[in-house]
Amino acid sequence: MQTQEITYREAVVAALQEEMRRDPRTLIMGEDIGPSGGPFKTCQGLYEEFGHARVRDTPIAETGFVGAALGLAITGYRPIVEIMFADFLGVCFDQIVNGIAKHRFMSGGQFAVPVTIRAIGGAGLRFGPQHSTTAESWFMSVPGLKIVCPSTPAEAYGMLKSAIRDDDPVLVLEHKALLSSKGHVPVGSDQTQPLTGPRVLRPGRDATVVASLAMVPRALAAAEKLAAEGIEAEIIDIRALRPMDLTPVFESVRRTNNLVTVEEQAKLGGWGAEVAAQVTSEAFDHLDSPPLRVGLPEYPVPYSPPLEDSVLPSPEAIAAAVKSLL
Amino acid sequence: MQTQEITYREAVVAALQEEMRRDPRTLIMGEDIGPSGGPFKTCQGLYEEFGHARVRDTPIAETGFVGAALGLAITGYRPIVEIMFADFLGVCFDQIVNGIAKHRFMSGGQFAVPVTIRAIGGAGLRFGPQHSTTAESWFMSVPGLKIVCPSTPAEAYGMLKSAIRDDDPVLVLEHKALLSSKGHVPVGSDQTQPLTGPRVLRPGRDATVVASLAMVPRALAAAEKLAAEGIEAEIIDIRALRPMDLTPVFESVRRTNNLVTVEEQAKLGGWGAEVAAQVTSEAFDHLDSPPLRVGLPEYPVPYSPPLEDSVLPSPEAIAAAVKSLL
Amino acid sequence: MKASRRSKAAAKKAPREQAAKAQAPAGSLVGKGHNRAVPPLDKAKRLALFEMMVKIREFEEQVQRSYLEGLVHGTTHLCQGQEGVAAGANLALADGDYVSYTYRGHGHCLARGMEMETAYAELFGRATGLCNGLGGSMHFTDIAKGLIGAAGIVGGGLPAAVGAGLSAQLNGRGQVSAVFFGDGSVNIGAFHESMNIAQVWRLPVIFICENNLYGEFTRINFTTPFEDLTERAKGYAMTAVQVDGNDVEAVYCTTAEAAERARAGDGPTFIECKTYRHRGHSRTDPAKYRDPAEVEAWLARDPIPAYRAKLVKEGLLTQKEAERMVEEAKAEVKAAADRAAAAPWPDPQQNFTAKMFA
Amino acid sequence: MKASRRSKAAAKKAPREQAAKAQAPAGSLVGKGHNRAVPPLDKAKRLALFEMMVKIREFEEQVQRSYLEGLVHGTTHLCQGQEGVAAGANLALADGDYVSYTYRGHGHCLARGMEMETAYAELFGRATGLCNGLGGSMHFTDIAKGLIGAAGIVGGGLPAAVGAGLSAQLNGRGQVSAVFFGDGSVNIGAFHESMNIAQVWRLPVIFICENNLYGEFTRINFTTPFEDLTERAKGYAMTAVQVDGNDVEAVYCTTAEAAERARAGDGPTFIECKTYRHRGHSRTDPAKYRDPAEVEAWLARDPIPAYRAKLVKEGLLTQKEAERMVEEAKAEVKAAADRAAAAPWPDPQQNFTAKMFA
Ligand SMILES: Cc1ncc(C[n+]2csc(CCOP(=O)(O)OP(=O)(O)O)c2C)c(N)n1
Ligand SMILES: Cc1ncc(C[n+]2csc(CCOP(=O)(O)OP(=O)(O)O)c2C)c(N)n1
Ligand SMILES: [Mg+2]
Ligand SMILES: [Mg+2]
Repeated sequence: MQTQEITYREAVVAALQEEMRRDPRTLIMGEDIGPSGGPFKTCQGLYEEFGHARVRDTPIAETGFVGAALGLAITGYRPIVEIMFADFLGVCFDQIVNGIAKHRFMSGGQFAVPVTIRAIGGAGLRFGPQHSTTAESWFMSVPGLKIVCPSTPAEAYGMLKSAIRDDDPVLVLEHKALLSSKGHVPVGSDQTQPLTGPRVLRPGRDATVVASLAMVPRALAAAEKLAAEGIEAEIIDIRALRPMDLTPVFESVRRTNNLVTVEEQAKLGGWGAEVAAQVTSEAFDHLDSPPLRVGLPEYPVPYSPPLEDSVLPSPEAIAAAVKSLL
Repeated sequence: MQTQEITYREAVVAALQEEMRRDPRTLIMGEDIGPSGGPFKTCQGLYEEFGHARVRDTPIAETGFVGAALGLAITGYRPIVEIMFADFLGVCFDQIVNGIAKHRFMSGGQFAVPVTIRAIGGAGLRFGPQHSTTAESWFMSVPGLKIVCPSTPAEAYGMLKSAIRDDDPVLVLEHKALLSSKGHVPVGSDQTQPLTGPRVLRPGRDATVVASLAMVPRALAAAEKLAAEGIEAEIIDIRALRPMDLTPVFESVRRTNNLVTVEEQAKLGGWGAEVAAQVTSEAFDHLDSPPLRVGLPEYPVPYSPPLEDSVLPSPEAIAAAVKSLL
Repeated sequence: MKASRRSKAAAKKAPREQAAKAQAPAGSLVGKGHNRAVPPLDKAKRLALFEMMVKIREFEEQVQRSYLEGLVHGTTHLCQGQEGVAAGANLALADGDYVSYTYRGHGHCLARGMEMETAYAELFGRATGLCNGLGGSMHFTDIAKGLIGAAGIVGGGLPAAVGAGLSAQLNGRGQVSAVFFGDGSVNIGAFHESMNIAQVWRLPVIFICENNLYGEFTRINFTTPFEDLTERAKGYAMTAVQVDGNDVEAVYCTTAEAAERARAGDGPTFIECKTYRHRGHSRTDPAKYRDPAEVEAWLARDPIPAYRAKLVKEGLLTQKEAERMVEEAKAEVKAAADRAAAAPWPDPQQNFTAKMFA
Repeated sequence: MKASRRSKAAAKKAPREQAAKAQAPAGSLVGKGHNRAVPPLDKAKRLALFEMMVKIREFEEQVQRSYLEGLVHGTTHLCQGQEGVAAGANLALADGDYVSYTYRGHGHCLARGMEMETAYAELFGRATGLCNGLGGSMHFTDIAKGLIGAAGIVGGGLPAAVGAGLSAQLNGRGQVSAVFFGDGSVNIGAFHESMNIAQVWRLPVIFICENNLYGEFTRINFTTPFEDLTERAKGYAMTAVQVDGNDVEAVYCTTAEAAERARAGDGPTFIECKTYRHRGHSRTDPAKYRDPAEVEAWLARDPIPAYRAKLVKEGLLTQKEAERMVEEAKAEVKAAADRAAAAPWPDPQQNFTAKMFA
């Protein structure tokens, strides 16, 4: 297939542009996404092509415009909203959880709710405690939502396209530290990526490492280090948090007999617990040792560089975790 | 010790009244909690005793008055807020997560944040999809918050007193289906209950069942049924979700070799996953079978009685889950 | 830089600039009563208004009875006393318009044509219910009739109503989005963000505030700086009109006028309907917190007898006909409730995934 | 029933009734300029105002330089051009008052006495930083000086400011809670709920809105129905005053008057300060979205040269003295930044639990 090497940011823009060309019922709303193309430039050029009618700068009112997306969706449109920093999902939590995620069910299934919520989260850029969350677990226990977390330009492109085409609400958690990362993307194609299921990125026989978002490249780097020591870690990108189909992880652990999860948030209440619990029930007899979870400490992401660096799991720390199981 | 048999509701009122008498810096804010004593009568008589200055009916503005609690707390008061239905925690999620839980840390620890947030949640009363959540997992991944979930009048009394005396933010998740349940409470005493750690309510050798809130009495009922069949289930009330000290659960599982968790929310992303994961790492070699999680299905709590009843784990279902492990 | 934007977006004659226009708000109509410009109602329509109020009243009374019979579960929020708003406003709306409301929305749905039997079936939690028993009293939704949904969260439905308004504006077919909510809802963030967005984008949204003076058990003066909520609309430079919510024709005319403006592209309107709920906030509330004198004064202003007297006085209705309408309504709600009570319970084994995902 | 409540709460002469009073709002002072009633400033205070603006300006310029040197990390939101608001308003506040602000809060903290070295150390992420390097540019907090915190979430700090206001009211010691925020913040729910609560409870809160015409890259006319934000205050019946934010004395007088009212128990005030930020929204923003003519016009209204000219004209300051103040400020910020740059990094192994829990 035809691919181009572009950045994660460009992949997001391409997916938005292509899907907005494909379906006139789509439109996007968010703060400073119009003529300015978005604070993270993830909407570059959309306003020029589609105009204000379909690319809307909103007031600073996440509750208002995210809730508006619900009204648009049940009356025939396919709205996309951009949440500038995933931290701000807290401001519109009610609209997402009590509104968007439940409205179809409460009505007895009278309509579809094709809303795509994009939120750019994550640490590593020195944005401090209120601008660095991935918000991966905030909505983990909310039935009705689909949650995906692309770690590469190709996933960002393919999963965003799928999310926009999907008839149900999808929360797409992007990561600001990945925006400039490059990768091969089938731009201009119809090649979408599934909204569920993890992906094995690197095969290995000794241990299974499941990671998300910016922890994926770190896990891959850890695998490199381990390989140098003759340890083969299988690296799996979890990709989707809700619903969570872990079949490939079960298969992997049945082979490697060891599991390590790596997430960019506190472990307590994180998705790593869910993966560990499910793997334990599905591959109980294959586990040589209990699953090991790697995550952030029990405090917010600090601003100071050495402190922020210290809370983010390093390739070394991930490698050490893997070795501690063997 | 001197105890009285009172309801969970009366226990909440007693704890509030006693702590407000004890410390003049305490005050409570919420909707209709003044002369009306609260929609669930959990503030009965407080307005008459303490007046508007310390018992405040607020506008319908959870973001405003929950955020105001932060301002009060860091300037010398010890505010308590009542969230009428735990579902409404979604409206003030940002204030709790980005404000109350982080403010001390972001300041470098310059002050204490003695805020107590009481939220009345849970299903079983036919309140339908937007008024039946326990919200147990919404804040599970938020460092800085302490989260407790009392299941008896004594716990409601003792843990609320501890929460109010605690110098850090505490989220107290109460359950509306338990409000009229009765139990012996050391009213008028200084007997508080710890804000962490589970409690073994019924000893048993065959399996460990960990439950919360309204699932606790159901688990106890299940134990009764099992006992009739000669199966001894150890019933543990998890009591606290954050921080989560599971030592007694580990000890229990090391004896029973089996674990079942029962929570009133979807399993995916629930606290049961955390308990299962931690037990697996701490008591791996003692588990005869993988932990089993019981919870709600992947949709909101429906209004129709037979449907609501069907989604709530029954004593029979809990007993069956235990038996499936033996 | 505005200039450059204009050129850039010229092709689309950027409605963004229209938003900018919002700076100079349409001359505010803040004031009492309605605009005589709206053509007078013919006899049929006026009788229909009366009949609709009666139907809503009887529907709610039956809900109360069914509740006591144990057929209705959980809680309900009835609207006796506020029928004038639901009946009057809905008459001014057209097919294709969008209507949303709150947990106190039975009246709005009935006025919009919701079938009584499916409504009762929903209240009774039956499979044949409007929402298959999944939503209950607080979540009546009937998308086929433009009834896009009820908010159980105060203010929670307003943003969606604004979204429906944007939908209408984009469709360009002259639809409007009307949303009903209470006085207590004007103090929450969702209301604010919705009002501002609707005004800045000049959306065809009609904000209909039913000011019944209470939010649950607390009187408006304890939660809001004024009792005239048109005052709040000033903060958005939104056209605002105050009307006697117990005068069904006044509500109709005011809403019709707002709808005209909205369909003409002149943006949103805030309508404050002064009214009162005869019963407590919800079924468990005896409403002891209200001043008996206040209750008495408002019961004396019951919209139904008032309109009945007016129609009789004008010779459009005889007491006998009025009685018959009431009797028919009583019979209709009774029959609908009886049929609903005989409906089957939903099957807990059904495929709920289909209810969750399209 | 109000009567019954009164009797019930008589013992506490229920301030609840005071809330009710809010219905009849204090005669609104909506209008331009400030009230001459405030006693004129003496020479020392006027020179101090000038000096403070200069310090803030130089502090921010140094932040920019340090940024380019790689000493400041992540992002920063500078306030060059808005010094008049921070300096003027803070002079009207007293020890014991509470002050809160946003990520664009360096100026407010400096005017309140924050030490430059600890501020730079915080920006540089050092252990000696104001918040030990945990918060950074967006979260300056100095509780000892009443600097209760900065909101990184737009509008997010307003409810806490209202809480501090309630704290002040309960203390009964005549304190006030002043909160600074931007024009873009008036469209979010937290602002609305805070304004309403403060007015209904007549809290001693001063809402100081710095209207610099932009929220990030979007001009006010695209997000708000008007450019005069005193219009919004009308929706709360709150006393509102508009003032030239680039006239430091006008800001002082207006704030002093609002503080007087607040301390006297007359409730909150909304102050709109018309101003402009000289730089982009944050360090990565070249601010291309602004009309060059608009920028030019505002640069010509720079509050510092304007006030300097005024003081010189009135013979209170010579050009030479002014120059020296600027030089001293430059030297002070440079020295503070240099010392901060030499400070140690925080220890990743420290006990963070102590930072989290009291
Ligand atoms: C966010 C939120 N807070 C609180 C409630 C509980 N509650 C339900 S109705 C109500 C009063 C609403 O009053 P109003 O808006 O005047 O509507 P009315 O009931 O008078 O029709 C309250 C506080 C809620 N549903 N949502
Ligand atoms: C809830 C929320 N939404 C969006 C943002 C991103 N953001 C940060 S500053 C800002 C603009 C705020 O403008 P204004 O209130 O005028 O303050 P100014 O920056 O002009 O001082 C935005 C949108 C945020 N911090 N919080
Ligand atoms: Mg009301
Ligand atoms: Mg601004």
